[in-house]
Amino acid sequence: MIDKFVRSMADAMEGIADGSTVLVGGFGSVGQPDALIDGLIESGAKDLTIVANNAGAGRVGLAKLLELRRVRRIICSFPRSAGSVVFEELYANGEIELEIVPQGTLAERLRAAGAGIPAFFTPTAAGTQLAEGKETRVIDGREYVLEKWLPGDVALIEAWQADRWGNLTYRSSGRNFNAVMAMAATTTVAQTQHVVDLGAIDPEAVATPGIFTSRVIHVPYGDPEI
Amino acid sequence: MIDKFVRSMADAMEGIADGSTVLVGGFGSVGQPDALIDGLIESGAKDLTIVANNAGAGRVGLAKLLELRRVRRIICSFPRSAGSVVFEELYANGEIELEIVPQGTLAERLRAAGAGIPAFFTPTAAGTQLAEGKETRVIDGREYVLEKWLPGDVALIEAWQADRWGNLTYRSSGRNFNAVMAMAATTTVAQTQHVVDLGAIDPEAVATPGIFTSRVIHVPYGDPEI
Amino acid sequence: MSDTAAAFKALNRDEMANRLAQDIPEGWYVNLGIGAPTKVADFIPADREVVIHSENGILGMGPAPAKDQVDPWIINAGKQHVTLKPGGSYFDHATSFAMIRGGHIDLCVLGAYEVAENGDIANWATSATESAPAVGGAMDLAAGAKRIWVLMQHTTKQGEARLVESCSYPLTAAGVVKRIYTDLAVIDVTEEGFSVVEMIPGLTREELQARSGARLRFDRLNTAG
Amino acid sequence: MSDTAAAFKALNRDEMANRLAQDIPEGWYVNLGIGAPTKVADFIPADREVVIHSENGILGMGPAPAKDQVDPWIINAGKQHVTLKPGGSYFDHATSFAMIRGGHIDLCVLGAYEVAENGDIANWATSATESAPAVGGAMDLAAGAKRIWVLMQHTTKQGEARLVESCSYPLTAAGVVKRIYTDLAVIDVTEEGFSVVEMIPGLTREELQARSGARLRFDRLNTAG
Repeated sequence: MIDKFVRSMADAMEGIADGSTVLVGGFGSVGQPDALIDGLIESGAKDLTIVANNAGAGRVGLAKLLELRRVRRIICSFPRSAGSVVFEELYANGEIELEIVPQGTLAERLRAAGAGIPAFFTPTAAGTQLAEGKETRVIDGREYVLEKWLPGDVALIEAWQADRWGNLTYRSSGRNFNAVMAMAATTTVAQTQHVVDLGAIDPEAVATPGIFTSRVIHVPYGDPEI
Repeated sequence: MIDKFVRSMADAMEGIADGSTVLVGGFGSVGQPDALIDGLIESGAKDLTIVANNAGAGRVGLAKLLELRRVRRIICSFPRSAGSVVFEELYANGEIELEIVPQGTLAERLRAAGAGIPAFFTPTAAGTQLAEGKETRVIDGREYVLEKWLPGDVALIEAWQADRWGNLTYRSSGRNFNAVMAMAATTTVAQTQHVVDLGAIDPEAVATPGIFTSRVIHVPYGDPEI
Repeated sequence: MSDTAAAFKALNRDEMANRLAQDIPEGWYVNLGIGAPTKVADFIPADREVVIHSENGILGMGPAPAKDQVDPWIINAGKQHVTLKPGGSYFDHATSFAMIRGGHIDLCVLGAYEVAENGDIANWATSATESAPAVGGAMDLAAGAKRIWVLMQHTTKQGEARLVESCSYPLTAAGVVKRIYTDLAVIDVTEEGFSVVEMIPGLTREELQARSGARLRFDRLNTAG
Repeated sequence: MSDTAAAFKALNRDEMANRLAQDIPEGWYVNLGIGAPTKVADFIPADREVVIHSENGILGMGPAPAKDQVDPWIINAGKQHVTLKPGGSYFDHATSFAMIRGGHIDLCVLGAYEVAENGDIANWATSATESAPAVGGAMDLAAGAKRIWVLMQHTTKQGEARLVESCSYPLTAAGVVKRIYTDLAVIDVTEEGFSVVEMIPGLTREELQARSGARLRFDRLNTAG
């Protein structure tokens, strides 16, 4: 019987090696897999590349992972936000590498990794400093930038419902990067608010089919902070 | 008030010019927008490029459109199927141009058109005759083929439910190319089995958000042929 | 530049947002940038259906909820709590930016540091060497939406021009801005450069030109209103 | 080549499908090509959960329904009526081929005209100038799945070899086949070429080699079974 549920956080984190590229879902605090991020901290994995829209806030979660010097490089669209104090300190001191990627390009590079597309042309950032050093091409009179896929070794995501095949739903704006990152990693680990029986999710409303999910852990995490 | 419903087939077909590229949804008979294809025939539009997975069967629908010599060129993955007699006659006589595209590349080229990606690299068809004359590139040791987007002037698709904003659902395997083509055309016309009130479709289960839909016509078309 | 006894009263932020909102026709799909542009939603006439898009996977966004009605799962791109209208839908980030980059968004309203007379926009970083710049979805929106309108103060607090011949700040996108709404005027970006279509009452052409860093044309100025 | 008084009995199509099915472990995501490969689903042991994928947007496909239970909306890639298991899901063609091309499908079973000793497969067109060739999803599957197993007769009806040094028919994909199940044997495609791992009872190595168009290795032959 296929059963992707794991019973402990240690099992959820199994095999995350030093040097891994870890995709972390969420947008702001909605859909952010807090328990899995804490699990990653607990696992001790270091020298990580983190891919996330933001670079953490306060001194917990992603910010704590950064503060513990576990992250060598962060790839994100909006590192500087309210409370991103840890990131800003590390960056100012040259203790973390930063790759800024426009939000849509970030999403598309992840989707491309999931879809077996190693590179694509995009109009985003053409003619700007974020295209410097990148291959460009004029197609039908417009300039485009060549962007590469962005595969992860591990994706940490937050779901709303999950069944034992790893079929997932999300809640409202919690789908965001979670559904995209689920496709893009070798190992995708989901924390889910609810566990449901196989067949309980409408086949038309499965947001992430189980083929993209490696492991699921039940974490009744409650609502995002208001 | 936004209301994308049109009341007549003539309104649904308005503005489809000679020489248009028309995307036609469906896979086999499931999700094939038969009423809209008949509407296209009735409209008299000619010199068309048709993009569809198949090239029609029997002498009705797409096959009839071909038989009436309205189609200059067809882009599809599987033209030769049970009953594709009209296509095969025209092709043998040199009366229709054919561009064969692997099914996944076809889907991805359409998605790319919808997503503003003018070109992408794919492993599909590398080293085969379908890659002849195309730009290729070795990325991380593997050969890929550069494929261009495939935008349509018009998409004809079949939905299961629709509301006045043009939000759509599909039924079972009827989603297929319909949801992809809906994104890829300047004008997307849907025939829907059911009309529902705004808000009746679960916001988590909208398969095609209304932003991709231009016009909807209510056609209680029944079930696909068994 | 100082304004002694000015005969005009610049629009405040609400008035600017209101002015822009009047020009959005029914049925448009609209993305409103973080900050001042977000306010535009509050001023779209109630009898006009406009569908608001948010980068983080929402179409059909509604206004902010009452404090005791907050659904913590529904936030906009600025991370403020919002609501979903009937007919709204949720989707993932790749689909959301497919809508943007694929040209399906009729209008995106952005704030800006500078707009150049060729339509270049600079709104994401104030210098090329800035520490930890943050771009978010600005470049995708600027490059992808069918039309970009900018909503910004006509000058900086220090009185420096924001309408310029060529941007001094790092570009967000080249040649994309179609129209600018400021506290002083509505200006189209045309092939011939900036073309003023509307000015606030009491302001003279000379005063507006003096507050602008590139030549303004007035041949399309609407003097009826 | 004629077989007089052969001491072996070649597998029929059901037996071939059954043989292959035994090697699919629980939990794999599997796409079964049109034709003979489709039959593999019928022989997967009942206590083993395997998730079947269909290109037209189905994951978790179940067996054909009883005649009076047909849902006309659920068809497989071969346009036959099928069912959906609990846990199954529907999605669009772009997502379906993202699963394929993105390497998420553990196994794809394809039919073939020819397989070469370097893993090249030819299964979509019988000549380069064929009128109206039809490729369908074959090239995506061949290039994208984690592993390709071929299920085919060992020779053509005319007795010509299908295991060859180099394909004479147009390629579907280069160097992708990992294993071949025929009516006579199970053959791995290795860096050293074809390596026989299993043969039907009564067949000699010489007989199998005689029916093959490239050199077979037997050093990994499982003689226990």
